[in-house]
Amino acid sequence: MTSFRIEGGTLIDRNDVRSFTFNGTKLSGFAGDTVASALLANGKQVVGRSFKYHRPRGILSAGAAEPNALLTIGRDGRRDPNTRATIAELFDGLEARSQNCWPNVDFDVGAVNGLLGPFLGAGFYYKTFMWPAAFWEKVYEPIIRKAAGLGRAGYDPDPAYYEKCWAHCDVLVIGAGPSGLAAALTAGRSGARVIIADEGGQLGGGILAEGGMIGDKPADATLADIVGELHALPNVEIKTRTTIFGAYDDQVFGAVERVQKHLPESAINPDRAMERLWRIVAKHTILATGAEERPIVFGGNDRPGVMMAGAMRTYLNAFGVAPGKRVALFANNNQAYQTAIDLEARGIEVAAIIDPRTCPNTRYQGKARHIAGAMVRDTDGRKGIKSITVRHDDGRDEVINVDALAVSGGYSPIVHLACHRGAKPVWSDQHAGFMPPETSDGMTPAGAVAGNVGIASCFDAGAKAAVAALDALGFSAQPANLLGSDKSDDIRQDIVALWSVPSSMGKAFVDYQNDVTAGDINLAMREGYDHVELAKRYTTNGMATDQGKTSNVNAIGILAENKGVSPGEIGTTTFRPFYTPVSFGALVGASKGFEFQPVRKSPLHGWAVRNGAKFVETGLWYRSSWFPKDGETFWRDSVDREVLNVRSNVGICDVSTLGKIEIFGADAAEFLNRVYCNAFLKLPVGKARYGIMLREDGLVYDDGTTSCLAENHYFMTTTTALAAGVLTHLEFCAQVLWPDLDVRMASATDQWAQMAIAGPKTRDVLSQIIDDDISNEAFPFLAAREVSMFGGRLKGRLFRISFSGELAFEIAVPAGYGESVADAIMAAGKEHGIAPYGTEALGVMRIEKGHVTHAEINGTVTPADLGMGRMVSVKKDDFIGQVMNLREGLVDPSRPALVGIKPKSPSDKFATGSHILNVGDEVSLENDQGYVTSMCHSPNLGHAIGLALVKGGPERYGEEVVIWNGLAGSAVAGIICNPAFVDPENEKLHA
Amino acid sequence: MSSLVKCPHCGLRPREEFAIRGEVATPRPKAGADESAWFDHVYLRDNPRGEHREYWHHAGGCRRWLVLSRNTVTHDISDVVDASTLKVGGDA
Amino acid sequence: MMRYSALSLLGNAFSKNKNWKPAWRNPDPKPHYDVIIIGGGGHGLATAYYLSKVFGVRNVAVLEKGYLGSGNIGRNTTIIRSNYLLQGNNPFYEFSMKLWEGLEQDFNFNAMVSQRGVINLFHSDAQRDAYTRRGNAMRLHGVDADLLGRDQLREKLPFLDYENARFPIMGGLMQKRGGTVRHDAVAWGFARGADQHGVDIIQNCEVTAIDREGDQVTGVQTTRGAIKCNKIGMAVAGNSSHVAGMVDMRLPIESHALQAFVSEGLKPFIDTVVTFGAGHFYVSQSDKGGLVFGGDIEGYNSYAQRGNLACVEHVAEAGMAMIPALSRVRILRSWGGIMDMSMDGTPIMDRTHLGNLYFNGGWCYGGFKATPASGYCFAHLLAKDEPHETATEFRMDRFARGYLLDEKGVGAQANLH
Amino acid sequence: MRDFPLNIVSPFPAKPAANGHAAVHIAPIGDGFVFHVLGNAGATEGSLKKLINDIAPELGGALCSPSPHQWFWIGSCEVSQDRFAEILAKLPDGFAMTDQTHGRVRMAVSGVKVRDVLAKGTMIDLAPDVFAVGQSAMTQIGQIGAMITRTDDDCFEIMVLRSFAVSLWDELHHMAAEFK
Ligand SMILES: Cc1cc2nc3c(=O)[nH]c(=O)nc-3n(C[C@H](O)[C@H](O)[C@H](O)COP(=O)(O)OP(=O)(O)OC[C@H]3O[C@@H](n4cnc5c(N)ncnc54)[C@H](O)[C@@H]3O)c2cc1C
Ligand SMILES: NC(=O)c1ccc[n+]([C@@H]2O[C@H](COP(=O)([O-])OP(=O)(O)OC[C@H]3O[C@@H](n4cnc5c(N)ncnc54)[C@H](O)[C@@H]3O)[C@@H](O)[C@H]2O)c1
Ligand SMILES: Cc1cc2nc3c(=O)[nH]c(=O)nc-3n(C[C@H](O)[C@H](O)[C@H](O)COP(=O)(O)O)c2cc1C
Ligand SMILES: [Zn+2]
Repeated sequence: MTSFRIEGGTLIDRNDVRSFTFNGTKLSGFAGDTVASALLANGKQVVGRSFKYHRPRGILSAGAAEPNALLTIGRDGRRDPNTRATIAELFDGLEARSQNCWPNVDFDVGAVNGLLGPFLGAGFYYKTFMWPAAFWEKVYEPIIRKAAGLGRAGYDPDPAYYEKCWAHCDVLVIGAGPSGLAAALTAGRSGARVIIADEGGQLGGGILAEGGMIGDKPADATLADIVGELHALPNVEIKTRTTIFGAYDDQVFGAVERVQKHLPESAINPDRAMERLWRIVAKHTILATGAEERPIVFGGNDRPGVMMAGAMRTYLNAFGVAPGKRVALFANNNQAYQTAIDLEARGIEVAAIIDPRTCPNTRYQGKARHIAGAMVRDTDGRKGIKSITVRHDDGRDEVINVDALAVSGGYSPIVHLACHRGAKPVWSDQHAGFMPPETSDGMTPAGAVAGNVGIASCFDAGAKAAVAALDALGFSAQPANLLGSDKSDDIRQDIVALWSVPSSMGKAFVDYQNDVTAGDINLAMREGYDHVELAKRYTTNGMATDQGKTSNVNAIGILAENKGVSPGEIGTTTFRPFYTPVSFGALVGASKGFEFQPVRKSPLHGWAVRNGAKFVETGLWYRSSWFPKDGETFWRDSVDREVLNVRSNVGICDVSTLGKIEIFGADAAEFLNRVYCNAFLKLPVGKARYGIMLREDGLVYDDGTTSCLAENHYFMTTTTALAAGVLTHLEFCAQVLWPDLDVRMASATDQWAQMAIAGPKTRDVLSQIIDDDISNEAFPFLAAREVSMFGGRLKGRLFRISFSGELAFEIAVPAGYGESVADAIMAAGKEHGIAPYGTEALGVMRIEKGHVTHAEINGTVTPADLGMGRMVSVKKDDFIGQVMNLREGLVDPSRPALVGIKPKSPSDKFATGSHILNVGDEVSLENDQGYVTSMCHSPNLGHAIGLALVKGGPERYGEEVVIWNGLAGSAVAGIICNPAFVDPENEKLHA
Repeated sequence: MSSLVKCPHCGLRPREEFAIRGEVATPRPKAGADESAWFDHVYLRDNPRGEHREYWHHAGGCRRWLVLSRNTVTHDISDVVDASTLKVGGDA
Repeated sequence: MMRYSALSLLGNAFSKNKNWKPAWRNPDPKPHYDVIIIGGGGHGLATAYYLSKVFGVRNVAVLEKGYLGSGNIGRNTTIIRSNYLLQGNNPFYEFSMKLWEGLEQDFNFNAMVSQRGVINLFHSDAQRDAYTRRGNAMRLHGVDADLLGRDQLREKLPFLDYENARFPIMGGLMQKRGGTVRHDAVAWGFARGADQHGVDIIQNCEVTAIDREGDQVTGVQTTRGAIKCNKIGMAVAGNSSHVAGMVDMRLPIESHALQAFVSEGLKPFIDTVVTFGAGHFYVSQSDKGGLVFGGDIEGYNSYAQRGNLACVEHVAEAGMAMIPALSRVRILRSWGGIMDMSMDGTPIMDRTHLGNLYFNGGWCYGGFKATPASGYCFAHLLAKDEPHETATEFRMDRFARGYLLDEKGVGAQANLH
Repeated sequence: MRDFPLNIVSPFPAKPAANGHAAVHIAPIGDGFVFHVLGNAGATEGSLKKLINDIAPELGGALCSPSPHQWFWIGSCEVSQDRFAEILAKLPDGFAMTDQTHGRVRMAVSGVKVRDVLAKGTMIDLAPDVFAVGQSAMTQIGQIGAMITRTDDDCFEIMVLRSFAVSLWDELHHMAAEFK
């Protein structure tokens, strides 16, 4: 027989039938079912295949620890591989499929691996697949890779919405079983801010599996009372379907709430999160996560029909599902006997209770045969269990026919979250388990996680833990008494540890999911991988999706037994996030696709759009890169036109993204003098100066201009790329290095719309808009000051600076006016042939002029490398980078220095990133002379030009070299030249 | 630490709001100091296991440079001050 | 010692795998060694292996404070590549790649060297230009490199976000010979190989002090007693400053945590190593089916092998920006390792101010790929007292002298490398 | 060109689509001024208040401090560039000031679910007894820096750099969408 539905079930609603499919077969269950309970109710015992040997596997647990029942749920972008059937809530139309099996879960060809078992022991792959050498990658590895893995993830994007939140509380209660509920209620009544989170769909934890009475009320009535009161408390926030997955520093917890995972597609609100990531900031935490029941390692312990005793209770009491008709229990502790009691209460035959303890002291008074001092050594049955073989204490074997076996090897406290920050759990012989560590950072364990047994003692422990915590936080609290005067709760565990049955027949599994057997652990020991961490890595025990929730402690027990030491001496492997696996979607929240990072828009963005700009991402900014006109199909058509137009007429370019910093204070000049390598102390009011900033290691950091707008008031511009970095650097200098200087600064990048107007006709255009005299005499090169515009209606800041090498101004106006001013300039320039130009044209013109950008200022160059060595002051007392700039390696004459480069034959092209070789030299890294930092097509010269950093630098003007681009298979004859291709005498600048 | 920092100006803030520069090394040498003093300052670090003083910049808040006293093993913070009050940078 | 072969596997299968011998001995420390190597990570073990095998120095001990491979060799994202830019680096990493290519046959252990290709994506002209420069530097040294355009990339990696990306992908630089290696097996293979040549591998043996006389070292104090020696080589990765501090050295190094991640096991999903150029993310799929991936280091100094949640989120965000289909893939585990971040992002392998103490460290987050060459070159240095020809620029004084090897160009701030 | 029409262009999308949300209302604040005042080490809020009262009592407005010795002086009236210059000229050496009216733009976010919306972006605890009316904080909403000021029980003002305004606007709308 197999499992089937019976009466009862506190969690299910029999009036709400839900249909679903499993491997294509239509089945039905009830609202409140998990996929696992619904499958069991339908008699589906074999739900998956194991990883390595493809053994048929059934449902082992009723919760997060499930190693076997991993299904793929949903399809296309909503496909969830590796979903634990035991926590997936059933909804109408759910589609579930088994994994890792072909052609199907009932008949799986991969099962032949079972026959190869002896070859596939722990670590076998390290010893083989090496011959012949080429076969590993061509033959063996592809086969291994195809066989490995569990579910298949699709390539479709996920249509669901995700988000992230912060939450704050005085007390965070993790787990809503009896201990967590008592803690939350105690804390809630005291007025503290409480968050109680549980990964289940309902509050209750262990209470939900409880069929009987709590105190003098039925368990579900007691639970309803508690939950009702918690809901009524405004200072208590209840988070169900919320897994606390990680404990991070400062009592910040990561949690994921499965907001709509339990809903059918038709009911999903697309504006609500599918899953929500919480970062919970707590002042104190009550860890009430319970304990995980442990399997026992024995032959055939993975046969479908073998189930954890506690899980069997849950299926019986909460879901109304019986595991079979004739059940045996194999347990080494008293608590598990409750399963036998409950089975019998539901009229299910308990054939035998097999207990390795010689004289168990339990209160069990049922009908089952009680076999003490015995162990289950084997099971039989093809797709489900038919019988078990029991080894009696006198060595005799007995076969007992059963169709289900409940197993309990004890309880492992769920200590994960207490250990994520590095603390190690502590072994307890009394509990036969690893207990939570003593931690000092505000976390108190309570309930089964701390070794409490039974609901009454968990209530009590939870309430007391909360009182202590609240006390420390300054709340006065009384422990909530949830039981009245109870008695029933004197279960003594009396556990005698049993890890693995020594007389096991056949494969005895420690880690179900990774198919690790007791034999594998023994082999690892024999081969020297006997440290618990090495054994883990060599056998992969505990490395599957369940992270060894059911297997780790047994593996430790086996190692300990073999070495003849206590499990405490072996210790656990390291507990790490995530408690259960967390989706990328949840961790990413809304920052996906186009929303990956925010967009920064220039105040002239709208203007650029209206003028047909093509945009390019530059950091977070969108910058206009070129402005195609009708008929221009190729970007170069537009760029060439824009460049020629600037050089012969006039153009306008948005430079608002440059970093802008207002600098004030009595010591502002001194400050600038220290942060730039060139002199700034005597910059007069109304003047701008080009400056180079070094890092303290003497290499160039950034360049830009700084203008003196008034006494003690300067305006600095930085490159777009380093705007944030430079401000941070200046703040460091001002606050940390020289806090005694009176210097204050504020970013003004966003306040100003700034545009460059460049070309021989610039003045004709600007003088229509600017009221002040901007003639060469009145406003010479590098003048910088506030000007009146539009007949006094607007003031702006005007700078006579030029990146293009043309006669040029930059005008800055308050950002909101930017578009109007740009429109006005376009209107004023119409008769002069004005056209907007973008960053591409800007780039061409600066290369033509030999001006550098971060393509050259790449963090490894000195001012001298860039041909600006003379700017570095030799007079100043001190500036950033002054001393380190003089190191031997930074003044080495063989350093590459900036030059221009052009093809010998004007029709030849070359690429940025090409390397330079001497003519006739062999192609080798030793012969590398440097590389092309920037290149473009110069419409003025009619051929490609570039800048390069080349050994020997300007001394080599005129020399022929090879411009080598191995990636493109090209080698072009080039000539090293002066980088100022256009107007080397700077006549245009001063026009 | 590492999740939250109590900025002396802004209160408890998430790590995301901060940019970190690293160890408060030897003070910035005075003008005229020789290359080896500069080499020490720019390149060498104590990098201790345990108590560590380091620069954090509250970039997403007050934009002040802070000095944290923080344990590099436990991540516990024992002190946070505005860097300017320490005058740790040395002077020119 | 036992040689692994098809025959030995077969034989043992029939004897129920009962006769396998330990992969290495578990000796007690001897009172004296010719060479002590501090640190039983990849580099320390590889050094011992080559010292004993190639340079004939066999009276060697590797002292490891934890279990074998408990450091970064056991926690990295397993990417190997030799796509370096600078002359001081590139030949060294290519030497390492060549050693990887023959490693399994050399030490008779299948470390699953898998040259499945490494692709670095780029998203802007500037990044493309930088990769062009890098790819050409590689080609100059005979290293394979290919610049892929968007269409070529689409063919190979159809699941990347080409449509709705914030930073659209323009192409990628590919090194076909790059790939992954089963990290633990590297440690185990070198350990077993070294052991076979007589090296003592001593676990749970933390060096707590270094003894010195004048300008020489004479031995070490450990948690398993004092041990004398003629030479000491340090290869303690994330603990470099701490151990160097035992002989009053301050290093141009900071220790930072780097997190890595593995997803639940999946059927084949991604066939190469891909790194994202518009955020910190790199991913490959392990032989077991997990997606192994990582991001950037934590900005603060740390000796705790764990990171924070903000960083986890950033990594996940970058991952999804690159591969939208990851949304429903679940992350199984995260962990951390401690990186010895040097001030120019490049390792240091050199003598020290003490005549017979040698230093190997500062590998930042790129030292796994260097493991064989680092071991070989460090063994060369220890045995011959002069650097191997591919490791001549990893010297300690390059910072003072200004001969930096700064591939990223971010200067003397360790956490930016 | 003297008569060329000069318009102020708002960085916010033309049609504030937010007004449909029942539980959350998001609206740009178009008018007013934002001055960034930078004091020297001796500057105090008290002295600044007194100065403002002496120099420009007609402007009113409120001060909130993003950083020690720094204030945003925010008000709801229009201030001309000339008037700004006059005020600036009267400030003593200990105070510097820059006009940020265009660089930092504001919006009002209100409604019964407003705290749930903002919790999706900021780590700051906005519980009324922790973050009172009148309090403000410079922080991050998602990846975007912003200043949050509580103006009433369920009302907040958010000030953001102009270049980020569209992104934050869109983000707030996403975060509020479930409360439609
Ligand atoms: C998350 C992560 C991802 C990475 N990804 C990559 C990658 O993809 N590709 C790549 O090339 N590199 C990567 N790396 C870097 C690489 O792992 C390291 O650079 C490299 O492993 C360091 O060398 P190692 O193997 O010798 O170090 P380790 O394995 O750390 O060895 C050092 C050993 O020294 C021991 N030790 C320290 N102090 C003492 C003492 N006092 N006494 C005795 N023993 C001591 C330690 O216990 C440790 O075992 C990554 C690192 C991490 C953490
Ligand atoms: N496992 C067993 O079978 C076992 C062992 C001992 C005691 N018990 C019984 O269980 C109850 C113990 O009460 P209790 O309150 O200590 O534990 P509990 O098992 O009743 O409750 C723990 C709750 O914590 C939740 N949880 C665990 N980790 C979580 C996480 N990371 N995030 C969110 N939620 C998480 C679980 O979903 C569960 O609901 C008693 O009824 C006792 O008799 C059961
Ligand atoms: C390449 C690689 C793959 C890994 N795959 C898995 C895995 O499949 N399952 C798992 O649980 N851990 C996996 N780990 C993580 C280890 O369990 C472990 O966390 C890591 O080696 C660090 O050790 P520690 O957590 O013991 O400190 C992997 C680690 C690496 C480096
Ligand atoms: Zn602050």
